[in-house]
Amino acid sequence: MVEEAIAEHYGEGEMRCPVHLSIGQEAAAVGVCDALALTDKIYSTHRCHAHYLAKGGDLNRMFAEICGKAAGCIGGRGGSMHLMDLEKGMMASIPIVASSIPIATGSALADKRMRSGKVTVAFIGDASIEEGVFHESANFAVLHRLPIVFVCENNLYSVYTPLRQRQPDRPLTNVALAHGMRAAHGDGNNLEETYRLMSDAVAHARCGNGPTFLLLDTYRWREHCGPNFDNRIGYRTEAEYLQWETRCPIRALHKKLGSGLAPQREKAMVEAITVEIESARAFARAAPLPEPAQASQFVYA
Amino acid sequence: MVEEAIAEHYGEGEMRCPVHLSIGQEAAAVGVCDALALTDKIYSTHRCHAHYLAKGGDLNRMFAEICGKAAGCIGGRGGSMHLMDLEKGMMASIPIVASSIPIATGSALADKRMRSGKVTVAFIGDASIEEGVFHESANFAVLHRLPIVFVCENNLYSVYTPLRQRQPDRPLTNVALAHGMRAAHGDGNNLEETYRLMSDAVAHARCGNGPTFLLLDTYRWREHCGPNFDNRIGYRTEAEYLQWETRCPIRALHKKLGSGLAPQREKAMVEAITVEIESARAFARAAPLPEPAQASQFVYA
Amino acid sequence: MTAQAVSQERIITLADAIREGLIESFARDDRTFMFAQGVDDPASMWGTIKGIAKRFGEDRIIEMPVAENGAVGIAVGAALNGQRPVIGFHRVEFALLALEQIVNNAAKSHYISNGQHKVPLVIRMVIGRGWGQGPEHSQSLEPIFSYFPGLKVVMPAFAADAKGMLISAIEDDNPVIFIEHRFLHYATGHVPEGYYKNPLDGPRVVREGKDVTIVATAHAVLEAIRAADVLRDIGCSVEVIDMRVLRPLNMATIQASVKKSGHLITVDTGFVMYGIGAEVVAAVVGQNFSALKAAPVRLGLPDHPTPSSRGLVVGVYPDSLRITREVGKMLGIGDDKMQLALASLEEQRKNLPIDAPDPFFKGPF
Amino acid sequence: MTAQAVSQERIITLADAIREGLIESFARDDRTFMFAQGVDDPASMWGTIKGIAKRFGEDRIIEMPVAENGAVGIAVGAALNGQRPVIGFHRVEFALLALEQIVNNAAKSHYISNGQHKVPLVIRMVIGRGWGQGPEHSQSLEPIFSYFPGLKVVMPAFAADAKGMLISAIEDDNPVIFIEHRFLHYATGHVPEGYYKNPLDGPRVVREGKDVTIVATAHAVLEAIRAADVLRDIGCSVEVIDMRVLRPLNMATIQASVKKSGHLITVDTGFVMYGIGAEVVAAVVGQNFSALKAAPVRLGLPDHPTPSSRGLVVGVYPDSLRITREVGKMLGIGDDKMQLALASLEEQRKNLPIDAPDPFFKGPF
Ligand SMILES: Cc1ncc(C[n+]2csc(CCOP(=O)(O)OP(=O)(O)O)c2C)c(N)n1
Ligand SMILES: Cc1ncc(C[n+]2csc(CCOP(=O)(O)OP(=O)(O)O)c2C)c(N)n1
Ligand SMILES: [Mg+2]
Ligand SMILES: [Mg+2]
Repeated sequence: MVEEAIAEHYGEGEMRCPVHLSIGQEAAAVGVCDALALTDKIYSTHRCHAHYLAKGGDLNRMFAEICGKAAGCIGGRGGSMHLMDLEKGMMASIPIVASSIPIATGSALADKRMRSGKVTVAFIGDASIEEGVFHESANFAVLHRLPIVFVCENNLYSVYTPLRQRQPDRPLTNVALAHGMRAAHGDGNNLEETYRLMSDAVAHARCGNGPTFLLLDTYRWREHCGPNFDNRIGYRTEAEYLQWETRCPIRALHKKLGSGLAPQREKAMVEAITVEIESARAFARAAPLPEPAQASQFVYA
Repeated sequence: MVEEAIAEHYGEGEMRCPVHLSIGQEAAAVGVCDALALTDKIYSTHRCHAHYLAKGGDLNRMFAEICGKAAGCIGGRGGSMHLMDLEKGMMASIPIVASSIPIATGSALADKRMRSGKVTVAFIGDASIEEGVFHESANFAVLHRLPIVFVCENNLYSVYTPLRQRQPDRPLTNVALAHGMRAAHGDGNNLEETYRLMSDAVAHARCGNGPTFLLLDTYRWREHCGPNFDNRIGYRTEAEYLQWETRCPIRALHKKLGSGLAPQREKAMVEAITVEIESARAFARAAPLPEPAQASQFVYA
Repeated sequence: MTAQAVSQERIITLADAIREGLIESFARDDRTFMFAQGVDDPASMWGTIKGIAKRFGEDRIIEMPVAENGAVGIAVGAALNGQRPVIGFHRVEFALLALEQIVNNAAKSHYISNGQHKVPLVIRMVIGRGWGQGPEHSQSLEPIFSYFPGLKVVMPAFAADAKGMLISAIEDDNPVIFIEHRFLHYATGHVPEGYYKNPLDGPRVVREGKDVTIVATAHAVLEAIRAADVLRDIGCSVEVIDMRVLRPLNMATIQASVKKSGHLITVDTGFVMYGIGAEVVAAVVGQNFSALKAAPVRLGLPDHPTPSSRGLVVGVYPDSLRITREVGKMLGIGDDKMQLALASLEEQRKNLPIDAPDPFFKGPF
Repeated sequence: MTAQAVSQERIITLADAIREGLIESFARDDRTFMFAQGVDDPASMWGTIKGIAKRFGEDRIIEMPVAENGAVGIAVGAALNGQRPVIGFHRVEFALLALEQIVNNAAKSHYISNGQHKVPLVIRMVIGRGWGQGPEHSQSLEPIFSYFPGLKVVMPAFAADAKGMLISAIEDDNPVIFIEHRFLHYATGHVPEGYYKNPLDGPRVVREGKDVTIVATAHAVLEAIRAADVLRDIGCSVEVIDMRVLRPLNMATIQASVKKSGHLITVDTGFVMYGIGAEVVAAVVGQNFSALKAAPVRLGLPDHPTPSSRGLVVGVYPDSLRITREVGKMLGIGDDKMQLALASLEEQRKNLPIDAPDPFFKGPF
């Protein structure tokens, strides 16, 4: 709903930065983060909205950041692709594909050294395993049995290029096995399954048994970057899209909750969320832009 | 014998560049190159002497290059780590670990595009699969079914660091399988076995079936860089060394040839080779240094 | 001649000019091919690769996995073996992953092989700014590449140059870093039809003048021209030099201009510090010490990363206003005249967003 | 004070000084650890990491797989999370593989996080020359790193500075690129014992003089000092400034010196073109236009890669002879005097190989 609001209002020109929406991929973010403690850490990519919110990131500061306002989670310096909330363990989002992977690995190394018991998650896309640095990090993480879970959301595309044009046809989990890493594979649109697999991976990591590569199948509904639907442009078929629509993670959850969630209660929740979103939007709209002089701050610590 | 001559005379200070000797790893170089046509191409690393000679590189120009003379295979510009002989398909040696891998991959791509029927070999060490660019290249080579063989000489060490300190304990061939690549594994000190495995890989590549990762077990006898033996310094045990000495590729070959090679003929061969080496050394010693003005040539084509 | 004359009427965007350059090169030499991320992406690199796959076939424009270091190395390998690859990076930042391949294998294979190898390779990189790209998607890293002998570094400001220099770059036997400023893709200009080459021979005077020399790169050239135009109206004659080729650096045009004008302002798209302007200034004072009548001024980015918010980029990018002010200061132009010039610039920019290309730069110039 | 006085007597190599710096930092703060390739390598990075594993344990000096980009990223990640890593690269070329991590994550995490993240990281890199290393093992890439705000770039010339600045670098909350010239590892100097810090505050005068200012980096500082010594003998007073810190760049000392001497020579360990000297010259003429009485001269590497053969490197590296000659030309020193100075230098270098460290540079200075 948050991202639908972004999509709806992007055209107004208040959100002046590239946005990569997670609509369709919500269950992966939520299932993974639900299996974590607040003090656990996550690192994300250009497509970071769902991760930020699932880890408890502040909605007002998110909208403000996307609108380039001083009240943004990083004061408007980064925009949509750089969301973070240190207090919630949303450590960083990095828009260079795979660039966050060694950072997350180093985070796990630090926690191992400090014996903090914390677990780190590197959220990555299917394309990031094409980058060499993924393999460099995986090798290191296994070698040092680091407390980390590499959560790969395979949405079948990198921008508009399908997986089969970028990688040979073999299970993506092979890349983990090649590095001697534990691997698991599940339906990323199934919240419960994701949660279960992730809980196993977290337990494994927390006990000092090392990393897991958790491959989650999912699908991006909107365009790669921007607010619109884009099936008409031809890089994927309408049929493929519709097939994934039937696997909508939210509808699936809804169905499962079934009788558990009284219609009234649901309505109330939706209303509450809508209010929250509208108020965050209003907050961001009303918030002042940062002062130009702030641009030269924080170059050096 | 060539390299023993280098080792013997390195101390004289004529060979003023780092040298990484292949003593102990000869069979891998020879077995691989014997399975290639003259027009096939190889790319090597810092440890390139055996590859250069096995592919038919000129001995005079090799010694001259190591001595920094104008008659060197690249005019003294690179020294020991940059040997090449275009006419023999010894395309380049590159001393940055794994840096030659994508170059070799691109070479295979060019041959595929030109339908030349040529096969490319990337000689790599066990450490180079730690570099991300190996994986990037492997993915691409498989995706495009390139005519290339990645020959990995596993000598158990990177400089003085044993494999187990750098990589998890799992078959190195897994890294190929992870990328959907054909893999083979053999005794790199066994000339015949190497030749046989390599011939299969070359046939596979030449028929358009794509790349092979050929893992060859072998061992470096001398120090990583320089002319001496170095077991005393303690990074590896004398016992390990002695065990590998019993697997000397040359002695093994010798034994196999057994009756085939008459002692007289052998003696004659050794003498001929000795003469050749001495004459190459003399050639290099007598050859003039390049003129300083040549240093500024060939910056731009 | 008639074709040429007619073409002078033809106004297209710099992005389309690049596309035409690619098409001409692809048509003439089938050793030419391209590596791209997003061959089927409808955005098609600002339209620059639109329709190329359809026209020339899939093996002339190869989809590149997201693996930049590998891609450049593979392209270098193909180039060493008789192919003529072109690679495109949507953001210069992605090329940072490939710097080892660029610096060691692309730039030095000709040298190290004692002239036996050649690396006919073009690496397109998009630099620049706008629409909140933020600190990791809007850097201008031309000085990094310009540092390395063996590379050529080309940076067009005009559509016609972009096409003609791209064709030259593709036909060149050296690795050429071809830098495209993001905003310039939308700029328009007269572009001849068909095949033609503009030499990679160095800086060029794009506005003649005698009072001050402004040396600028890419988008900054357009800002300088705009400043020159308003300054001309108040009687100040500005010579604008478009750097075009940062390496190998041919200083002759700049030296001649400074000898005439005695005044020098450099305008970088990247950082001032350790930037292109530093080399230009140092080369001028080193070789023509007494030419300058006043301290040279270097403009460019201040010493911090380029933030996303439109609130934060106010004053970050050197624009025609700043250039105009610096010229005024350097030449001691009176306040009243300056007010005229600046007011006219302000009027032009009024109400325009700071983070999108300025329609003034549509050209043609 | 006594300790300090005693230590003035202690002469050790720069390599040992670095080792002591590491040991002091490791002992004071157990968040400090090092990533190295070859922890057990007896060469131990020119001796700089000798014995550290034994003394502090294996988890304080971690063997790094051969994966530089990953290693830097992992170190940045550890630094963001409260650790204080040091990485060592035996050749600056290996760091090229990690440029994306250095430029985007190390340099910008503090900025992008609006000050929330800090990256206390030291990246040691060895630049330089000698023993036929050749074009891919002997580059000097300090200008590349100096271009990026957010990085600090430190380049010691003296053993005492190497130790004191390394300790400062490790205690600094910013990513510090710590550049070590290969030859300098063998140079010796007075080095205090125990813990001390030398601030990362910028250039420093290492020979006072009034006729000409020479601004040099690392090994070139020693060449400049040597030139200054013979020039003093013929009555010419040379001020030598050791750059020490290339970023953030503090020009105050250099500006003051040039105002006094009116003459400027820069000596880079890297390329002249787009090098450190360009920024120094441009900053001097930009801020103190009338200070210079003659054209500034920039020395450094010529515009081609650094070849391996001792036959090819003749004249490639700027040495004390060349510096002396340039000073003579700039100040118009008479031929007879110059012959004296040059002859004395030639005598010193007679019969020394060109591709190994000069024993003159053993120091102490
Ligand atoms: C190093 C690098 N190369 C290319 C890009 C351009 N790019 C931005 S997002 C993206 C797609 C990545 O795909 P994936 O990892 O599957 O994530 P998804 O967008 O599908 O969530 C690409 C290629 C980039 N940001 N960084
Ligand atoms: C990118 C890079 N990192 C580090 C080095 C330093 N180095 C030179 S040789 C070598 C060992 C490589 O080991 P391996 O690939 O197994 O080859 P071997 O020396 O055993 O033949 C290393 C790490 C280098 N040359 N390049
Ligand atoms: Mg994807
Ligand atoms: Mg090895």
